[in-house]
Amino acid sequence: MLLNLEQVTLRFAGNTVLDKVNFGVEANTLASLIGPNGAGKTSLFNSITGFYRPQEGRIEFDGERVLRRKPHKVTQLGIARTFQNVRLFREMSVMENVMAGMHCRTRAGAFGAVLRTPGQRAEERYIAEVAHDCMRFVGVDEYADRLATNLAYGYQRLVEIARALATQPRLILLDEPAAGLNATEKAALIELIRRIRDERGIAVLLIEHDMGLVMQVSERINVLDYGRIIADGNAEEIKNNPRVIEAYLGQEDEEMVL
Amino acid sequence: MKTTITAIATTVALGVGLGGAAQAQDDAIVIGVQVPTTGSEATYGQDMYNAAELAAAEINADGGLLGRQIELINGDSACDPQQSVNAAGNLVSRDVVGIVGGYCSGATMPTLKTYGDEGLPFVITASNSTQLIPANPGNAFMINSTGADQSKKAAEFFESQGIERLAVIDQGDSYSQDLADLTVERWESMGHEVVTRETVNKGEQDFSAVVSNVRSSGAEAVFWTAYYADGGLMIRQLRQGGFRGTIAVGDGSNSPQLFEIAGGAAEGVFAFSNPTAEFLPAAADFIDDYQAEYGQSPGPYAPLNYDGLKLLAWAMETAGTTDSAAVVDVLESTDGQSWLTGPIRFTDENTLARSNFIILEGEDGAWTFFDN
Amino acid sequence: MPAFETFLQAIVNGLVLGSFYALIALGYTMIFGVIKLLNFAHGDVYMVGAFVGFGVLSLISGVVGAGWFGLGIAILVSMIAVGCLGVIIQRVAYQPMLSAPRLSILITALAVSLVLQNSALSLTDGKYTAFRTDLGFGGFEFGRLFISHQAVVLVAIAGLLMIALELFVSRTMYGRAMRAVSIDKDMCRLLGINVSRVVAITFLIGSGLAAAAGTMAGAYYGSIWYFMGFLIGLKAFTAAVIGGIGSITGAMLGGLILGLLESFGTLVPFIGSEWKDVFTFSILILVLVFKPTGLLGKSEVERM
Amino acid sequence: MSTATGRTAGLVDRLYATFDSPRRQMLLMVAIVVVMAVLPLVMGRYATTIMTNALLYVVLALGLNIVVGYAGLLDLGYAAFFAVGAYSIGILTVQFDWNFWLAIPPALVAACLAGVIIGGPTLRLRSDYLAIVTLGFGEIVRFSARNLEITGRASGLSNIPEPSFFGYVINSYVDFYYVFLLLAVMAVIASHRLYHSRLGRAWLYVRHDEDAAEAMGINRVRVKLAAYVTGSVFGAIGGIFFSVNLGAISPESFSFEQSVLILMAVILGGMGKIPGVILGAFIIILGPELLRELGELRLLLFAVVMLLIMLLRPSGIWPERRH
Repeated sequence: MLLNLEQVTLRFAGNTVLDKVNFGVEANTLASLIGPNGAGKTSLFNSITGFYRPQEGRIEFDGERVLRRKPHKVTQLGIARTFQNVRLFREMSVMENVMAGMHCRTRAGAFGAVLRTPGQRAEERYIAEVAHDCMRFVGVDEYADRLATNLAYGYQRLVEIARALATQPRLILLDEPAAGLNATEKAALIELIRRIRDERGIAVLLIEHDMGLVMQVSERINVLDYGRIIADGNAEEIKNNPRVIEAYLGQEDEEMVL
Repeated sequence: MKTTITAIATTVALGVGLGGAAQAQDDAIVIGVQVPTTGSEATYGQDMYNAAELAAAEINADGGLLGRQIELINGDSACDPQQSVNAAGNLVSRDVVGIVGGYCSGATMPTLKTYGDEGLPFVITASNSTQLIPANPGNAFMINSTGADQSKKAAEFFESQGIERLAVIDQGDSYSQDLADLTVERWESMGHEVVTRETVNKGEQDFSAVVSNVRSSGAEAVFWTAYYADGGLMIRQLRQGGFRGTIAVGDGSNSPQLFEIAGGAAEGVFAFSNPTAEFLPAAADFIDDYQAEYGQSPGPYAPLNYDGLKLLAWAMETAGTTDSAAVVDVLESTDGQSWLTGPIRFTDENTLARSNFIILEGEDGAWTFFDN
Repeated sequence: MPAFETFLQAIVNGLVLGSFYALIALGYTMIFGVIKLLNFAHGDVYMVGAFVGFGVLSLISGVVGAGWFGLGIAILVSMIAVGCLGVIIQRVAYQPMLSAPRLSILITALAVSLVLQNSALSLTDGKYTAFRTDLGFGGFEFGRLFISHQAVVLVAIAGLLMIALELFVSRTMYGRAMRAVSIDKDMCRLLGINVSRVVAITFLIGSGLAAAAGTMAGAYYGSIWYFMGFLIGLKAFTAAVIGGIGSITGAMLGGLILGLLESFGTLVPFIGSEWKDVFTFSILILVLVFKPTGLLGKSEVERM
Repeated sequence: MSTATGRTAGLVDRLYATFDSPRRQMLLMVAIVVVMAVLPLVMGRYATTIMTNALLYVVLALGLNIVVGYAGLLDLGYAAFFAVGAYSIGILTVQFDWNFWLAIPPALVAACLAGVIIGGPTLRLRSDYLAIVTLGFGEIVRFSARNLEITGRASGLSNIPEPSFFGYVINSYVDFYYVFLLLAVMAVIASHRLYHSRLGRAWLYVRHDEDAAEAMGINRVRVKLAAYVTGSVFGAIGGIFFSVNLGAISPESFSFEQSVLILMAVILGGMGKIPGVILGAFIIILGPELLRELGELRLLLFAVVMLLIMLLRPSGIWPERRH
C-alpha cells in the first residue's frame, strides 16, 4: 500500500466526522472515494493532507507516518492535492501558480536571490522548465502569462492540477475535479487522469459526484457514509452493493446515476 | 550667475518651494534662529523666536549691525533630532553667519556637528544638558546655566530645608535624566540619602505606582526634573495620593500651565528657574515691548534668546566682521557683557561661568520669587 | 510604609488602573467578537471621549458646577456622543472593508486611529489641556494607606457600567443577538437577525464605555492630551488578550489582572518604574505566544 | 465617463506602454540614478540633506514593503529594527571603539536575531496579533534604549565616529548623500530580485492564500519569518548609516511615529510595487518640506490621505499593473 489509513477517527465539537476509517491506495492506481453529501469525504482528504488532525488512528504514506504532520510536510512526502472550490492564487499568472508547486523541491533563499548566485539562477531555470512541462502536460501552456482569475473555469481546474503535479508527488488527491465542467471538458479530464497515472506513474485518488466519470476511470472505489467506509471494490462490485444503493437512496436530491 | 543657475536647478529638481530661500536682501546679515516652533514645545519655541525678532528689530532700528540690517531665518527643530538636523542644513545652505537658539537638548545635540563643520558661531540659549559639553566642537556657546548648576542649586535648597531623604523623578528624556543623575550624585556626595529614583514614561497618565513607591520610601521631598505637562500630573497625583512633603520642580516645569494642570496641588511647590523676565530687574522694558508687539507675556526662555542674539551681534560688531573664526574668538573673550539675564562670561568649556538659577514658589496659582 | 500597607495600597492602585483598562478592553473584545477586527482606533476613541467629556463639563460647569453631578452628566453625554462616533467610524471606514483582505482593514483601522489622534493634535497644538473639576483631594486614611474619594467613586462607576453591560448582554434581545453574531454571523443572517444593526450597537456600546473611561480618567488625572489613548489603548488590548479576546467577562477580568500586575510589578525589587511598560508588553507577548486564547477565550476551530 | 478622465486614462496607458518593457524600465531607472547623482552638484546643503533623508526612507520603506507589501504582514514596530542597526553601530563604535566596517556584520546579525526572536513565535498567530505584538516590541526596544546604560539612556549616544573608506573619511553631507543613493539603488535591486525569486513568489502565495500555499508544500511560518527577517535587515542597514550620518542617536528617533511614517510611505505609493514605494518615501519626506506652513497638520493630512487610499484605491497612487 502506498497510502494506508487505519482506524482514523476525527471529531469536531463532539460530532464524529470520521469513524474508524480503514482505507488504502495502492501505488500506481486510480482510486475513487464516493459517498453522499456530508459523508466526510473532504474531511478525509483534509486529514490525509494535514489540514485536520484526527484524534485517533494511523495514517501512513510509503511507510512514513503522516498523521500530525503539517500540510507542507505532507506535500513534501509526495502527496499533492487540489481543492473542491478551486483555490488558485488568483491575482498571479498561470506560470507563477504552477511554479508554486516547485517550492518544496527547491531551496534558494534570500541570499541567493539578492546575489543572483549561479546556483540560484540554475534553480530558477529548473523551476521554469518543470512548470512549463506541467502546463504542457495538462494543456494550459499557452495561457502561461495570463492572470489565473481571467481564465475560464475549466482551465482554472487544469491549472490547479498542473500546480499539484509540479510538487512532483507520488499520489495526487483530486477533490471533485469534474464539478462545473461540460461534457467535452469531462472527457478530456478522464483522459488527463489516466495520463497522470500512465505517463507519470502517479497514483490518483479522487472525490467525485459524477458517477459516470468515477466508474470510467476508477480501478478501485471506496464508499463513505456517515464517516464510515461502507464498501470497497471495483466499479462492478460497488454498483451492485446493496448498502451503497441504500445509502444513496436515502439521500434526496442526489445527482448520482447508478 | 552661478547662483541663478543653482536656484533654477534646485527649483527644477525639487519642485517650487523646497529651495525655499526667499532671496535675502543683498546686504543683510542673515542669522538663523533654531527653536521648536512646531511640536510639543512649540509654545516656548515661538516665545524664543519672538524675543530674537525683538532684539533684531532694536538693532536694526539703531542703525543695524556693521551698518547692515539683520535678517532672521527660522529653523524649526520641532524638538526632534532628525528634524533639527534638516533645519540646521537649511540654515547653513541659506548662508547664515551665525545661529541663536537651541531648546531641547536632544535636538540640539546633532546640530553641533552641522554647525561645527562650517565653524559657524552658535549661541545656545536654552539647551543646558551637560551632555552637550563634550560634543561641542568649539564654536558653540551656552549662555544658560547647565544642569550641573541647577542640581547644585537644588541640592543646596533641599539641604537648607532640613531634608534628609529625597526622591528624584525624571521622565526618561535626555534633559530630565541628566538633571536627575547630577542631582542624585551631588545629594549623595553631600552625605544625604536618595531613597527612591523613579522614571515615568511620557504619555502615561497613571503615576500611582510611583506615588506609592515615594510614600513607602519615606521620602521627605520629591524633585521632579522634567517638564511641566507631566509635572502637573505628578504633583496632583502626589498630593492626591497623600504625599505631604516638599515638592520641587526643575526649570522645565517652570510654566504657568503647571498650575492649570495641577490645580490647587501646585500651591507651595518650589521651582528652580532660569531668570524669567518678570523676575529680572533689567527686563521691565523688554516685557512691555514684548507685550506690545505680541500681545502676551514672554515665556521663560525668551530673555535668554534675546540675550543670545544681542551677544552674537555684539561679537560681530566687536570683530568688525561676520567672519566665523573672528566672531568665535570674540565670543570666547566675552567679559561680563550684560543685557537682560546678567553678565555673561564663559568657562573653558564655553559654558556660562556662573549659575543664574533662582527659586520660585507656587502661590495662588502663580510663581512668586522665593530666593536667589 | 509597612509591608502590609504597601501591599494594600498596591491593590487599591491596581483596582483604579484596572477599572480603566477593563472599560477600554471591553470595547476591544466586543468589537473583535462581532467583526473580528482589532480596532486600533479604540484607544483614540477613549481620547476623544475625554475631550468631549471635558467640553461638556466646561459648558455646564457654570450652571451645575464641576462636582460629581456635573461630571456625571459629562460622562453620560460623552458616552452617547462618542458612541455615535464609533458607529460612524464603523459605517464609514470598516463596513466597506469587511470583504477586503485582512491587511487592508487593519491598515484602515490604523488610519482611523491616526486621523483621530492628529485631529486632536491640530486642535490642541499638541498641548496638555487641564481638566478641572471640584472633586477635591480628600480621602480615607488608614495609617499610611490612602484611598482618595475620587478613586472610590470612579471604581464604583466603572463597576456599575460593567454590571449594566453584563445584564444587557445576558438579558436583552440585542445583547443575546450580539453573542450570537460573534459565534456565527451567517447563521444569524439566516435566522433573520439584523446583523448590521447588532454590529452598530456593539460599536455604540464599546465606544461609549471607552468614552466613559476617558472622561473619568481626565477628571481623575487632571489633564488630557491627544496622545493619551496610545499607551492605554495598547495596555487595554493586552488586558483583553489576557482575559481571552472575544470574552466580555474575560475583558473585565483581564483589565483588573493587568492593573494589579502593573501595580505590584513596580514593587518587585530591581524592576524600577522605568521598566513598567516593558514588563506589560512582555506579558502581552508571552500570553499571545503561549496562551493566545487567554483565560476565558475559546479556541477557534480550524476550518478550510 | 467624461472626456477628461478618458484622456487621463489614455495618458496613463501611453505612459505605461512607453515604459512597459523591462529594458525601457531599466533605462528609465538608470536615467533617474544619473540625474540623482548630479543633483548635489547643483543643490544647496539643505536640499541635499533633505534628499539624503528621502533616500534613507526609500531604503526603510522598501524593507518594510517586503514585510507588508510582499508577505502581507502588518508590522507596526519597524522602527525597532532601524534602532537595532543604529544602536549596534553606536554601541560598538562608541563604547567599544570598534571600526565602523567591522561593526556592520554584528549589527546585521543582531537585527536578524531580533527578527527571529520576535517573529518566530508570533508569526504563527493571526495577523492582527502580529500587528499589535510588533507595536509592543517597538516600544520595548525604545524603552530599553532609554533605560540602559550601554545605549546611553535618554541622551543616546553621540560622537559616533565618521567612517573612513580606504583612507577617505566620509563626513560631508554630500558624501552621505552618495552613500544613501548607493544604498537606495542597492535596496531597489535587492527588492526587485527578491520579488522575482522563489522566496518572493512564496511570499505572494502565502499572502494570497495560506492554505493553498501550504498544500503546495510551502512552510508558511518559515516563509513569513524570512520576510520578517529580510525586512529587518533592510531596516538595520538604514539604521547603521543613519547613525554615522547624524553622528548621534537617541531613543526618540525610533518612536511609534517613525514606524507609522515608514508604513505610510509604503501605503501611499502602493504596497508591493517598488516604484510606488519609492514615490511614497519621497512624498513623506519632501511633502512637509514643500508645505512648511502645514506644520502640525502634516501628519493629519497624511493620515486622511492614507484612510482615503484604503477606502478608495487600496493599491496606492502608483497605477496598477494590468493584464
